[in-house]
Amino acid sequence: MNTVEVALGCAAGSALLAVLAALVVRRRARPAVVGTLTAITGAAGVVAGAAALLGERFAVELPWIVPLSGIALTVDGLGAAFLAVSGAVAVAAAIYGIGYSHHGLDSRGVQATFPLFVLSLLLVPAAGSITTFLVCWELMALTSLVLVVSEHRRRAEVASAARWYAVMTHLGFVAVLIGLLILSAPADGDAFAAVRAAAADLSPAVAGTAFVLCLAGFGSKSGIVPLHAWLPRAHPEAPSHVSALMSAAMVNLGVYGIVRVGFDLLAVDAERWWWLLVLVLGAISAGYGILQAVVSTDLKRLLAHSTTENMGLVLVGVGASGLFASIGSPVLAALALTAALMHVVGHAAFKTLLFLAAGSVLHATGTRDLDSLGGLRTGMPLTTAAFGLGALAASALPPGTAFVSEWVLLQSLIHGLPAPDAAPAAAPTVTVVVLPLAVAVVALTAGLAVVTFVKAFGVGFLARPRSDAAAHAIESPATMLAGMGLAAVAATVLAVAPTLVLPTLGRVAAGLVGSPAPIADAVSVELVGVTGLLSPVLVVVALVVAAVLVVAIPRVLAGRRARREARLWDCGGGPLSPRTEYTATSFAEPLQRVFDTVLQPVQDVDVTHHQESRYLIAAVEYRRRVPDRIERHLYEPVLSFVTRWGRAGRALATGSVHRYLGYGLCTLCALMLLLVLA
Amino acid sequence: MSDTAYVQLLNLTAGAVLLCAVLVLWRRELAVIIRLFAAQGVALAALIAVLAWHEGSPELAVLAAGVAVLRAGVLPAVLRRALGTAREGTEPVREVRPVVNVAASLLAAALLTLLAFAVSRPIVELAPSPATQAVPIGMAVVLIGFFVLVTRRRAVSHLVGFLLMDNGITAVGFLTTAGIGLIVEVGVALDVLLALLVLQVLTGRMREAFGNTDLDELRELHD
Amino acid sequence: MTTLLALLPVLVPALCAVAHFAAGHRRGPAKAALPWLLVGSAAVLLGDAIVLAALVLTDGPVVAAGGLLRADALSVFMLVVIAAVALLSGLATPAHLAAERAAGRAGTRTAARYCALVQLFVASMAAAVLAADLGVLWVAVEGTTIVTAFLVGVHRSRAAVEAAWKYVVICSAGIALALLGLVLLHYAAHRAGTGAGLDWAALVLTAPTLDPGVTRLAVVLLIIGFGTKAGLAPLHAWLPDAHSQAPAPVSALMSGVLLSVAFYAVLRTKVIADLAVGPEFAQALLLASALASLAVAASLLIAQRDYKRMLAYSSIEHMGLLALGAAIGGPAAIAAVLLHVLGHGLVKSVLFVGAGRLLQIRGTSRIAEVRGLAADQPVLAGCLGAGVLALIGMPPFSIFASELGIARAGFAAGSAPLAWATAIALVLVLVIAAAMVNHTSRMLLGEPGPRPEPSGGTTLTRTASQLAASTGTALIGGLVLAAALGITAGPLAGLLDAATRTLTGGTP
Amino acid sequence: MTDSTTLGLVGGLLQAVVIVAGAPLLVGLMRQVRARMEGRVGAGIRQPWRDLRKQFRKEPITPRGTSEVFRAAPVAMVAITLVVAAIAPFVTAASPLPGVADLFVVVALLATGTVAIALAGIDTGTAFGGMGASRETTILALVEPTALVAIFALSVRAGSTNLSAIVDSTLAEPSAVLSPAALLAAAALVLVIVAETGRLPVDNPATHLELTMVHEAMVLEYAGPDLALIELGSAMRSAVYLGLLANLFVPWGIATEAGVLALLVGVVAFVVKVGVLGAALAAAEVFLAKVRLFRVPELLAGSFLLALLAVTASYVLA
Repeated sequence: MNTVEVALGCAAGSALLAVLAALVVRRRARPAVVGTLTAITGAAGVVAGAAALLGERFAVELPWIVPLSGIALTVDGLGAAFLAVSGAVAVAAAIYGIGYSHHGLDSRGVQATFPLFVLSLLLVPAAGSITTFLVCWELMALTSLVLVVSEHRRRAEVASAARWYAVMTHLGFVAVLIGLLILSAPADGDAFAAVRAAAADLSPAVAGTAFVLCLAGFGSKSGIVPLHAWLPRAHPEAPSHVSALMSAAMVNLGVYGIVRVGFDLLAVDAERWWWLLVLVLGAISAGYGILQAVVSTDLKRLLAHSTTENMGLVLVGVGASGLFASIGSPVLAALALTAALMHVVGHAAFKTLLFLAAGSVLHATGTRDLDSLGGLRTGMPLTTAAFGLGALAASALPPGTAFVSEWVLLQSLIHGLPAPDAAPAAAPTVTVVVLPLAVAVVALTAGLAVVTFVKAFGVGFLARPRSDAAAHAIESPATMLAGMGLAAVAATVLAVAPTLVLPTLGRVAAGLVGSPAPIADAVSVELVGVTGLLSPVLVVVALVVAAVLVVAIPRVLAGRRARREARLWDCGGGPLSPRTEYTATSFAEPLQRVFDTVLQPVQDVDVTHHQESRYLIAAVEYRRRVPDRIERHLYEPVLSFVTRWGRAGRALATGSVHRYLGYGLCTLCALMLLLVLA
Repeated sequence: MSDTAYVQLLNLTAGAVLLCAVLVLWRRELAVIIRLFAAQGVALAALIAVLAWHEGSPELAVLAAGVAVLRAGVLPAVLRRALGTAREGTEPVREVRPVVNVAASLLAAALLTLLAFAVSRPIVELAPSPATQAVPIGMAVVLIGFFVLVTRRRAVSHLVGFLLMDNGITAVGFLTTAGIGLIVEVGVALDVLLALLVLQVLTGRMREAFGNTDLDELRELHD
Repeated sequence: MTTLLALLPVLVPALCAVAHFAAGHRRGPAKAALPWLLVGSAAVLLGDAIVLAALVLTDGPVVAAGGLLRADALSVFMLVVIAAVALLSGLATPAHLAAERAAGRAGTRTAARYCALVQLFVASMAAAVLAADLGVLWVAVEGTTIVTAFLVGVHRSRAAVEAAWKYVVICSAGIALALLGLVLLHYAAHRAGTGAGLDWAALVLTAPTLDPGVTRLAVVLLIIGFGTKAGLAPLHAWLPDAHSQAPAPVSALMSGVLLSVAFYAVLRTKVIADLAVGPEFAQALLLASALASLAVAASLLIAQRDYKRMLAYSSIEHMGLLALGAAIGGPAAIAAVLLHVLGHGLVKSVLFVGAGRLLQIRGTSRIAEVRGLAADQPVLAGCLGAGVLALIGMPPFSIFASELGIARAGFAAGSAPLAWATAIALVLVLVIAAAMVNHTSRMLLGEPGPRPEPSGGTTLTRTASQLAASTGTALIGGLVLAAALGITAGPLAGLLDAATRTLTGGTP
Repeated sequence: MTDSTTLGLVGGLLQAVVIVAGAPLLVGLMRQVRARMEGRVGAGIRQPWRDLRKQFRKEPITPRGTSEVFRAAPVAMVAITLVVAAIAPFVTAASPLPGVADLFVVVALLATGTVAIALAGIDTGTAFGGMGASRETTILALVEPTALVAIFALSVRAGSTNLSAIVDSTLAEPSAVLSPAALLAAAALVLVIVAETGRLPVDNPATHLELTMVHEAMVLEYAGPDLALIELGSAMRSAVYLGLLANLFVPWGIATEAGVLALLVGVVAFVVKVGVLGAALAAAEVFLAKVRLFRVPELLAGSFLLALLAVTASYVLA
């Protein structure tokens, strides 16, 4: 009996215990008991994942569960990475949930579903057969759907978000289902091993169809454009700890699916166009997601858009990796895949932190609208610090979490072009065009992410409060802070000492593409096979030393004088009211104008004139909306087609018994005619 | 009896069965339609009697008598009862405006008969005999019965259409093999009778609820 | 002993029906307990089915009543389905009748007649699945039409009469085609000279000797005919009307098992057809019918306005899936089909019972007029929500496992047309799922609006709007069973396996 | 301790001192050049230092309602720039911290400094602070693609983004400086630097009209030692950027081995190069007007195109 087995057993056991507890424990104590047990589930998941990453393997078959097919669990390196990430997110979210759930989320149903959601998140990457995978996948969709609707009485948008989510997730499921079934059709049984063995004989067209279908399905789970529409709806409407789980753990599993199918089930030297497709979709998602985030003023929606962006970046890595693998540079392929995996890990840490902090704000102020927040630092210093740390991590600036993974990604991309003196045939033309553009997209994304998070943190937490609710906000309970604290620690550790996980992830990636490990086991991030060295620890140390010097030297030279507070410069007009502050909308306005053609915002300016004179203005009202263009051009035609279909369909059932019988007679005659002719 | 007489009688009765079905399409008065149906019952009974005579089977003869009682006596009586209550009302006793007009109906009947003949080829070929050669007629009656169901708007014509189908099936049954087992036969007959009674009760309820028995009124349940 | 066991499923409900009729004409304290007789007879049926299952699994098929009845694994499996759904429907009946009486829509006499008809309905379904002879099967299936006609039209309202009329006419016309098919099949068997008659066990053994030409025609007629009763396109249109107008427990029985019993006949036909004319023929017919049914269900569910009709169209969808599974054939698909029958039976009956309860509470079956149910009636709303999720194939409910099984078999069959058909079916199922989720979420979620006055003018008291314990048991029990079945088939696995073998293994 | 580590440590220290001491003089030089070309006498190149000394001695004042972010931002900005000053190859080719001397890291660190000031601008809660922050970050976001793709172009030849490696490869192959790729990349980087250091035509460092301000609008509320740090930081940023530009393309004179003479030559060469570049920039500014904020993207799009061409050229034309 190995560690993975014990830990997974523990996870399942404590999750089921949590479900039981949710049903029997009285309301007051329920969140604490369920939260603790769920945190144990998550921790067990982390242990299982870590043990498997360190080399333990685990496989079990339970043929008596799920009739007709049975269940098979297998934990390998790739699965273990995602298992550990999901578990870690679950720990933070579960602890946070203890405090957050007293906020009307302590009903039996919600509390019982939460541990199941966590368990399904852990089991998806542990699935060892197609049926198991699909069962866990749907269980994950179902439980998250139930959690999304848990606040349906509070806001009308919840029901609509849930509908979007349910339909899109089912769409994704059907795509994945068909894709995986095509893959497994020639296989003997549905275990991944059998599918892998049989996939080699698939014709390119069939394999391509299967891959594209899987890509669509998994991509929709990851919020990849154009199947992203549900994500900015459902993630914000879920309770915040669930948002964290969805945005930091669930979306990852889409990536897991793509990697599993593309690198594992199908041969590694898969065709180039798939990976180009993955890369392009990733790049589009990254750019489009962050543009939407820049102009969002809803804090949680902004974070959801940022999830799309980050998953896009991950897919850029995955796509680049496949591209490198297909042109025969496994070292770069492993590097790019490592970057993608690292970004998944880092994103999980900071997105958990950000969503939990946003939930804390929502809990304290009752609003997610950045335009009416601000000045939270006074009332909620710890939440502010947590969000600030998350924002730094998310904006890909050193010394932040995302910087490390983006650095590795950029390194793999820029090394994709061979040195000029190499043979020109070494790189196909497509990479010469694609790689610089990919770098540019990653860069633009990073830049816009900076704006987004400066806006979210600066406007949301700094300056002066823009509403009474924000002015009177008080810090959240200890459990919520503890949850945030865990995520903050994770984000910090990943930022400062990424080599705790990077070489391991590198080995996982290397195993998938068949290359030596791309990252050396060292304190610094040292690339193997290509030149590249980054030492986040030294960056931090250098910055601290420099900061000490900058503070100390002037004091030594110029002497120390007491700090005094003074009025802001108000142009002599008296104390400034919050109405003169810059809002999130106005902050993003320049970028919105720059990207006018992409975003196509809808703006209305209503000018009310004085009654006496048309030359005097009483009020100016400015409204701006940034509708999702892709939604308008892709979803609306589909929706209107379905609506027309539904309306036309009614003609089938007019109520006329003659018509109904006529269907039968016509069919009978047609079949008889066919019989006669055949 | 000589073989020619047998064949002629068989063809005659079978032809009468088909003729009655076609005439049902032609005529509009409901009372006449019911009478035609009764006539078809007689023709059917005669057909079975001819078969019984030819095979010298008393069992078949009893069945012929049963068919005569049921299809020429009981069922028309039930139909007449369904119609009878209508007479007291103000509703028309004619098939005023069928879904497909009479001329087109007759044309359709011709086509359906052709189709029946074409589709019955394997049946005839399996065991060519005077009896099986008349099977297409039974098939045609089934199709015409179905056609009546599809195109006639009055409840009573609907019932007749259903019973025409049943007559056709009975004809096919007797022409192909000598019965399909007594229990099943009785069960089938009972089922048909009960279905008809149910429909007759429903006709009454329809008259209560809608004021007439025009099936076009039944358009409330739709999407 | 075995004869008695095989006869019990028909006899017990029939005798109970007599008891109901008798009691309906007398006055006395026994009245209140009358509806519980339904539960009792269903329980007996279930127990009998379990004993029969043990017997059949060890000793092979049981023949009784002079060869008229014959119980093999498939029959017993169907018997289990009938009993389970009858039990759920029976549990919901007392509260349903009480509410109807309270609303003045039913008297004691009606209630007794209602119970008696339901018992006869169950008896004829049991007879249908136990019949050894296709003719008897036909008689029993047509018998269900006659018995349920009055149940559909029990309210005597315009809508009820309309639904009943359409139900009887369309089903009778369809089933008449099946009779013609039987006649032709009998003719073919007769000409083959094996003396098989219509005994399907014998027919299966001698099927290769049947004349292909005649058998083809017969199979077309049988599939259209029994397909009518199973709610398969093209003669499906009676179903939404009848199921939406029938009282809730009857709808549960009709949707949950009656359709499957008719489909059972299709399955039996297919075995013979496959042996006589090759598997492609029935496959093509069933495939076309399956896709047509799914397309019809999808088209009418998208803009559906009535929740009972929504459930009815969903039944058409599931019958389409069964037809798809049957068309694919092979042990994997057939096992999935049988599991689907049971899972769908349980879930759909739960939903119809729930919908009936909803209709009694809110007085309307329009989707647009029901809002915020989860806030008012958490248990009912939870059951409806979970039921719809189960219906669209979410785990842990067994429909997920069976749909997955059908889809897997469809792709694994290795024929491109089947794979395409399965893919198209999955897309249609997706559209249907989207539509159902859309409609249901509108009813369940959000704040309840200002309560509209029930259209019937009857305002329900507080107690009347509470869920009766027995109904609650039926709702939750059915869902728990469906979920348990989706997690593990447990003791049913052996029966399922044996039943699959009767349909695919050749030797019945 | 290896030779290159010694060189790196000594050089790094020297660079930091040179840049801290020299940056205000560079600003003074640029102002002086401008003044002379505009026909004014000018305040002399030591004037910025005199201003700094005066401000450092003043009482620190914080506006009411601001948070720690406001107080920490100047320190953070100067510290970051100091780190870059120490690790990038200005005087010596070796770096004290090779794990930091990566071009991506340097660019990102400098952006972090900008972000710190932008947050401080928002933190004041005034309209001007927010406006400045919004504009500054917008420009930052739009510059990023150009900067990174230009780095890509530079790194193709060296096979690395490590600054020392790039400098070494240029030293090893001097003709590469005149390759089309390098020229295009240099042009792109010039625009990046103009935008990042807030010079004309993107931003006018000498403006007194709040509505046209970008950088200055953010720091309006600073006074005393805080303002001194901000001013010093900005000056150091200019020096660092110009130094990077100089040494990435014209690295000659840089010390490649430890030795007093070599280091001295390195310092002189660096001072001369930066001085010349600064003077040229100031001279060019005389003939430029600030473009409208919404024309800046066009400018940056142009520079992005140059950078992209540089990458393609480095591959296709080399």
